[in-house]
Amino acid sequence: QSASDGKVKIGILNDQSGVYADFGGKSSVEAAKMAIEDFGGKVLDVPVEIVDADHQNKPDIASNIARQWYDTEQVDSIMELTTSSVALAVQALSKEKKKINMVTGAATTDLTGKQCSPYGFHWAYDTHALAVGTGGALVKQGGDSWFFLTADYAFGYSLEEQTGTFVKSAGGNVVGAVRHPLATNDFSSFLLQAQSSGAKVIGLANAGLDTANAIKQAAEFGITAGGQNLAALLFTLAEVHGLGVEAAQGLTLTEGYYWNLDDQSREFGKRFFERTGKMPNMIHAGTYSAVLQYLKAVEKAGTDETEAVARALHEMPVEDFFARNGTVGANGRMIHDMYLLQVKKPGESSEPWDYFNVLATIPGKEAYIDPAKSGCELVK
Amino acid sequence: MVLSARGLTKVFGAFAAVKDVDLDVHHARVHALIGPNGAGKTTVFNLLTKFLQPSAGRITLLGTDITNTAPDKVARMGLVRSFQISAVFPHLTVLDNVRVALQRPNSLATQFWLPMSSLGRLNQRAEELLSAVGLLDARNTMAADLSYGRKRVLEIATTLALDPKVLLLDEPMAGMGQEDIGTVSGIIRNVARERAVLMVEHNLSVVADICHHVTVLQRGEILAEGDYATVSQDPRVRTAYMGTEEA
Amino acid sequence: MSHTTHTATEVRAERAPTASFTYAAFLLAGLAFLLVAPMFFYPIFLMKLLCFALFACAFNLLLGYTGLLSFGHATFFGGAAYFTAHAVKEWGWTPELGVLLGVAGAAALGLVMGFVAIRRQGIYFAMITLALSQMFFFFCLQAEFTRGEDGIQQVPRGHLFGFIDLNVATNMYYFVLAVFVIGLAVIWRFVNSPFGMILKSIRENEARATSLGYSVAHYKLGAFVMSAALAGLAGGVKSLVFQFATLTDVTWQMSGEVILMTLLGGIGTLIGPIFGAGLVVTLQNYLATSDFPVTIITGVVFMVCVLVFRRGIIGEFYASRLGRRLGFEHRH
Amino acid sequence: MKPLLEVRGLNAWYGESHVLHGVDMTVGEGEMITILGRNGVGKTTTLRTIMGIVRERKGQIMFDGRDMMGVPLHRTAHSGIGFVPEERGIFATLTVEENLLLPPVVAGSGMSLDEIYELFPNLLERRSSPGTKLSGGEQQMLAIARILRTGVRLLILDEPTEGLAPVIVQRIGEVLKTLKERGMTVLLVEQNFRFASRVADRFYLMDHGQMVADFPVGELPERMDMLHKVLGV
Amino acid sequence: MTMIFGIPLQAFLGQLLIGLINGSFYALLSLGLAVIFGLLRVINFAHGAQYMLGAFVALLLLQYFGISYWLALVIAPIVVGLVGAVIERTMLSRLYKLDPLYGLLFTFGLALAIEGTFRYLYGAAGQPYSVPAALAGGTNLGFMFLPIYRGWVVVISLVACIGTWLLIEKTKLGSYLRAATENPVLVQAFGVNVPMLLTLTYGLGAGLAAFAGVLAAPVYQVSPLMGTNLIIVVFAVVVVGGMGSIMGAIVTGYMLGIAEGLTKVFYPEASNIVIFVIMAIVLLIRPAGLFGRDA
Ligand SMILES: Nc1ncnc2c1ncn2[C@@H]1O[C@H](COP(=O)(O)OP(=O)(O)OP(=O)(O)O)[C@@H](O)[C@H]1O
Ligand SMILES: Nc1ncnc2c1ncn2[C@@H]1O[C@H](COP(=O)(O)OP(=O)(O)OP(=O)(O)O)[C@@H](O)[C@H]1O
Ligand SMILES: [Mg+2]
Ligand SMILES: [Mg+2]
Repeated sequence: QSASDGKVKIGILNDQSGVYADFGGKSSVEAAKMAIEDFGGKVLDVPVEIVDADHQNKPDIASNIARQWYDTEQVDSIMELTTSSVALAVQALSKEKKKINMVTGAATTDLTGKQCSPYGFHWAYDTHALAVGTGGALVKQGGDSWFFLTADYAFGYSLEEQTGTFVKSAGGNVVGAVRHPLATNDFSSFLLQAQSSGAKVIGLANAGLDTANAIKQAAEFGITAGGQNLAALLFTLAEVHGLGVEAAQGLTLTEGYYWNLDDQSREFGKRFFERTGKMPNMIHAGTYSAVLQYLKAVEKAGTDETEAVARALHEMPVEDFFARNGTVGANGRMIHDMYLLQVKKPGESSEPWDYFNVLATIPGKEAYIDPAKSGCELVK
Repeated sequence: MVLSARGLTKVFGAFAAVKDVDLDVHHARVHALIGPNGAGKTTVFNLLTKFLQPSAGRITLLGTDITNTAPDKVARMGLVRSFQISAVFPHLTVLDNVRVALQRPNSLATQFWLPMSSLGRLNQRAEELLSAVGLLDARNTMAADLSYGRKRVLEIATTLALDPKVLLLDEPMAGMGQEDIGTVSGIIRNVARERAVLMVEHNLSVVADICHHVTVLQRGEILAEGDYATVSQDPRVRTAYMGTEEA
Repeated sequence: MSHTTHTATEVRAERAPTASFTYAAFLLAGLAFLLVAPMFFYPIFLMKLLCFALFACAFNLLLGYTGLLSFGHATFFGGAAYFTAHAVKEWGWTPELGVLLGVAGAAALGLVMGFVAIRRQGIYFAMITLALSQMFFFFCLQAEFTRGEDGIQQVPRGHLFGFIDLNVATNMYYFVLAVFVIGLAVIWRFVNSPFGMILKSIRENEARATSLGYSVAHYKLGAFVMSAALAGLAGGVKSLVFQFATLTDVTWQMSGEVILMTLLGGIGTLIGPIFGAGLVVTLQNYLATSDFPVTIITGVVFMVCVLVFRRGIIGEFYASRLGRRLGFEHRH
Repeated sequence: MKPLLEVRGLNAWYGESHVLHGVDMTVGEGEMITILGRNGVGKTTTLRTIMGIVRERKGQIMFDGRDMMGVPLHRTAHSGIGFVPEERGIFATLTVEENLLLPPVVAGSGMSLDEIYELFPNLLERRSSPGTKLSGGEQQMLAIARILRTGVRLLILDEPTEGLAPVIVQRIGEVLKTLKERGMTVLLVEQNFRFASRVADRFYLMDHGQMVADFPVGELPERMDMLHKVLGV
Repeated sequence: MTMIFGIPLQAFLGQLLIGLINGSFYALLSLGLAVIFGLLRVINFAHGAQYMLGAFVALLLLQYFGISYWLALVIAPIVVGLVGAVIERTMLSRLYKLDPLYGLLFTFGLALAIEGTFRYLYGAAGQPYSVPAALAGGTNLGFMFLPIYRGWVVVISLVACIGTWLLIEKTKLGSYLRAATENPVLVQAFGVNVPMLLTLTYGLGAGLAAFAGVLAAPVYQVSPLMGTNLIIVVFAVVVVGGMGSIMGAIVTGYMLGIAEGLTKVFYPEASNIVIFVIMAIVLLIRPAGLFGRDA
């Protein structure tokens, strides 16, 4: 009953210098450290160590580092894995090496679908959950006609398509869509098209700077003032902070966590803020949760041996400030509640980083794909 | 007659640099093109070698119409020029400069699978050419390190390497010392035994010395034609070009 | 158009006659080292290094020997990776056929890009290749078969010629090594051939080469396609090594990286880019786990190289006293 | 005569190649000096070194009593030296007139634009066309003309007659004489011996990066033998 | 309703106007690039970074010193221009005697270093900068709602472009600059302080980029990445215009902005590559670019 090599070692592999550095980045490493500290710094009487690396959004660098970690540095599991090409590559490698990986930074449902792994877990969110959250739930709030601004690549299409499905199944309709190239600076043409469509909701099926610029320019062109709502399909607290409430007000989005939700989440948020100077988003909190759950699983399994820990992870419920009523499907998907959030008006915000009103809670069962239908071959 | 032009005209914008020039260059003769600065001599060269496309007129090389042929093709047909401003390959050795020119006629240019040593069989010919122009001692010098005059000599050697049927030389003696002028005159006279040479030259003693036929150009038009003795007595040529200087 | 600026692109006299022996000795030592290297180093890391080294050498073929700075070589590297990965994964081709397809695809891309780009020289050329490769990037981003930002994942390595199992790390390594050595040999021959000589002369004085009857555009295009094909060779093999092909390899940042590798190693030297690639790859790996942001370091290395270290590692070595005593010659 | 330019023990290098090996010469105020020498002996280099373009140099250069060794290149002209380079240096992106007006006027004694156009009518005709669209000879005229405007006291010319039609060569000879009458000092390098002998007051003969002889124009007949040996004239 | 190519005339006019607005940025940026290239033979890869710097300087001026947009519009270009001048004097100037490719590589490194540093310090997401009060809001033009600020961008960038063009083509300073491009040593031998001129030029180019950056700050998110991809498009604009030509850069900037704007309506997926496609076509037909001088 012990760890194989006298220690349990966790690797945080994410983007620390590139476009997704705000999304998780170095702060996620801090979140992981907090999880280890909260757990007591030791598991099975051996110390828990952490290593981290910046994969620079390059799958080959990520794959190289992961390999070295597994082969020569006795790393037992790798967490976060921002961006889907990296996550898929490292998950494939982990599968081959029989090691555990827990993804909190990538969105693709393939991780727990066609390319699932018995040792791979997908923690914080995925495109499906975002689509259900923003698409389905918003229709119930009255936003029943939609126009999409979609980034012109696979990620954008799948967000648009999935969201569209939920919009329709909730009784709404999609009046149109326009595809814009990745890394577009100027959205005014597209926004004018969206405006003239008369849709109640303009869905932004894009990410990062594209979303931020679209929102900013929508305000400039008086689109939100004209009564249309913006819904960002992948946008987190960190980006809202970057954009400022002035420009972002009224925007709706879905996250798996919001720090100002209740006492539990506030407590973590405050602690995280003290260490990093910013409030956590769902990626930070998700990484915390993943690390914590992993340690719990090691403890339960009584070993850090992969098969046993993976079994424990699959069996154990997840219950922390991040995941309420969390369960893990046979495909590795951690199913937990999501929140439909709306950005407050500048006057409403009572303290720094107090940006969201919670419009609705989406139960995990609705938010995530039923593992049985995920297309993952591990699910019988 | 190997090269001939009829009604050759070149207009730059509103300015006609060459106007309706007829020119016949014959085998085994040195033909000089002279004229005041800006008369259009270099432009005629550019037209003949197809570095410029004529605005009007036709050019025939060895019986083939080349009015619309690309410059490298023209060169392959045997019409080769030198430049007024010296043109060598500065960071190749003198020997390599000549060998590059030898490669094409010897069909050793596109073989990317052969070793460099396959060029060795060009050495003998290259060295012959170099010694003919007195550059053999500099065979391993980088062309960039040659003085101006020796660069011009090298350029002539490279040009000869192509064994051209027609040789166009733009002021081959410019910037050359007296002794080199003698050498180069000798070379030109020699090569002209088997080919046609058309040259632009301001050094009248050279023209008088080696040219069989002279065409005088002025303001883009032919002013006079004939052998040197005739042309140099033409009063119009004297005022427009030669001044009072004795040849 | 006849004045050529030469410093960047000058072909270094790679070896003086006296250096032949030293040079051969170095090459043999290097080869021997690579043969036993997997015993001491991480094989995947070595393979990655070899792929990038070949890529850099292919790039250098163009820059160092024709004076054309392509800012779009990622297109060939990353494009070939996609082609190979797709052929092997979706069509079940054997690895060698997959790689050949990658090479052919890269050559075809090279033909198209080259056709447009060689109409201009110098920096224009660089900018045009950059723009065209950006077009290819967007194509890859949007095309169905590349799977967008997921990339083509879990590419099977398969069996070389149907019977050598490339899933065995050593087999894979020696396969990559063989490809690398062949690629290098091709470059060496290409550069030191009658064709290479004409390339040099074109770079030195284009108008003069034309007047000697060489159709400059064809020669340049030939070199461009050759360089693209070899870059494709590197990219195709890389996709087998890592078993995926992603967008990273077609971004313009990748084109920038290969320039850095070449610059760092020594433009116009045959083996310089190998060292440059080794250094960059190692550095990226190392910086991944340090606290320094990689882009800043890369940027600064670039600046320092250009300012004080232009000849690159190998170039500086050739020019150093030791290098000269060993018989290497270096003009600057 | 008061020396305007004095050069003592001038050495110059291009990288590692040592080209000038102790050049000594003196140019008196108002004199017209011609440097003769075969190709590659360092004539151009001498001029460029005096001008301050070649900066790897040792020795002494005094101009008008002032030490020029420490003067930065862009101040040389302001001390009163004008330079017409061998390769002419006409600017392609500038029109003929812009080329003419380019060098800053350093003293009031220069020629006016009208005088210059009178001297070189070709330039007047093509004044608004781009500089390098001129023929070779026209470019040479332009290169000389533009320095005449600036009012320098010492004019340094590198093979000014190269590539010029005989009429123009004559005209340049006349121009130089006119300039001399106005008190201009001229230092020139020439291959065209006939031309040189017509304009120069004094000759320097150069070989292997040194001045090997110097003699006034009057001694020319008796020196012909030596010149023949050194120059092949 | 009048239709043009299947879309309402009004929408068409709106898109045309928007294209013009984007064209203003292209024109300003390609102008700066053309100035630097034309005179220093340096492809300023750091141009995008300098544009970003302009926006950031404006932002930081506001955050730390409470300096308004209007002052920032003057100060930021000066600051960035000075930084550019220092970089030119201390580093870039050593590269002139070498192949121009080195200048490109150097500025490429510079761009990486600057962008990397800002990403490190301020994150990738960027920060907001609001439209100055005097230019807030918009007017309804009948066919579209035009934010006043965008109108301002068009006007002021036109002014800046024309001013720069006049400076370079019509003044003595300009002729020094152009001559120095070709043969700096000779111009120096004529008595012009060329190194100083070049430093000024680079400063001017960088300042122009920064000026565009400040103009962009209220429109786009102020982010370290804002110039990264833009610069490649601007390169293409400059190639289409013809590298030597300053006027070419300006006119092409506006033209391609409009072309891109219209593509966004007819075939939005292609809007990011339309400029590259135009570039390829132009090169095939006119290798020197639309306004290029050399053939
Ligand atoms: N590309 C061009 N565009 C406009 N004008 C040109 C062009 N090329 C030459 N010219 C003009 O055409 C005329 C003839 O020039 P060319 O170079 O042919 O003269 P040339 O007879 O060779 O003179 P030189 O003996 O001085 O070399 C000149 O007045 C020149 O300015
Ligand atoms: N930039 C340079 N780099 C290296 N060597 C040079 C350079 N320029 C000239 N040289 C060498 O210096 C020597 C003197 O050259 P210079 O140009 O001064 O000769 P010159 O007397 O003017 O000859 P010419 O009559 O041919 O113009 C020559 O041997 C030449 O090869
Ligand atoms: Mg001429
Ligand atoms: Mg000389």
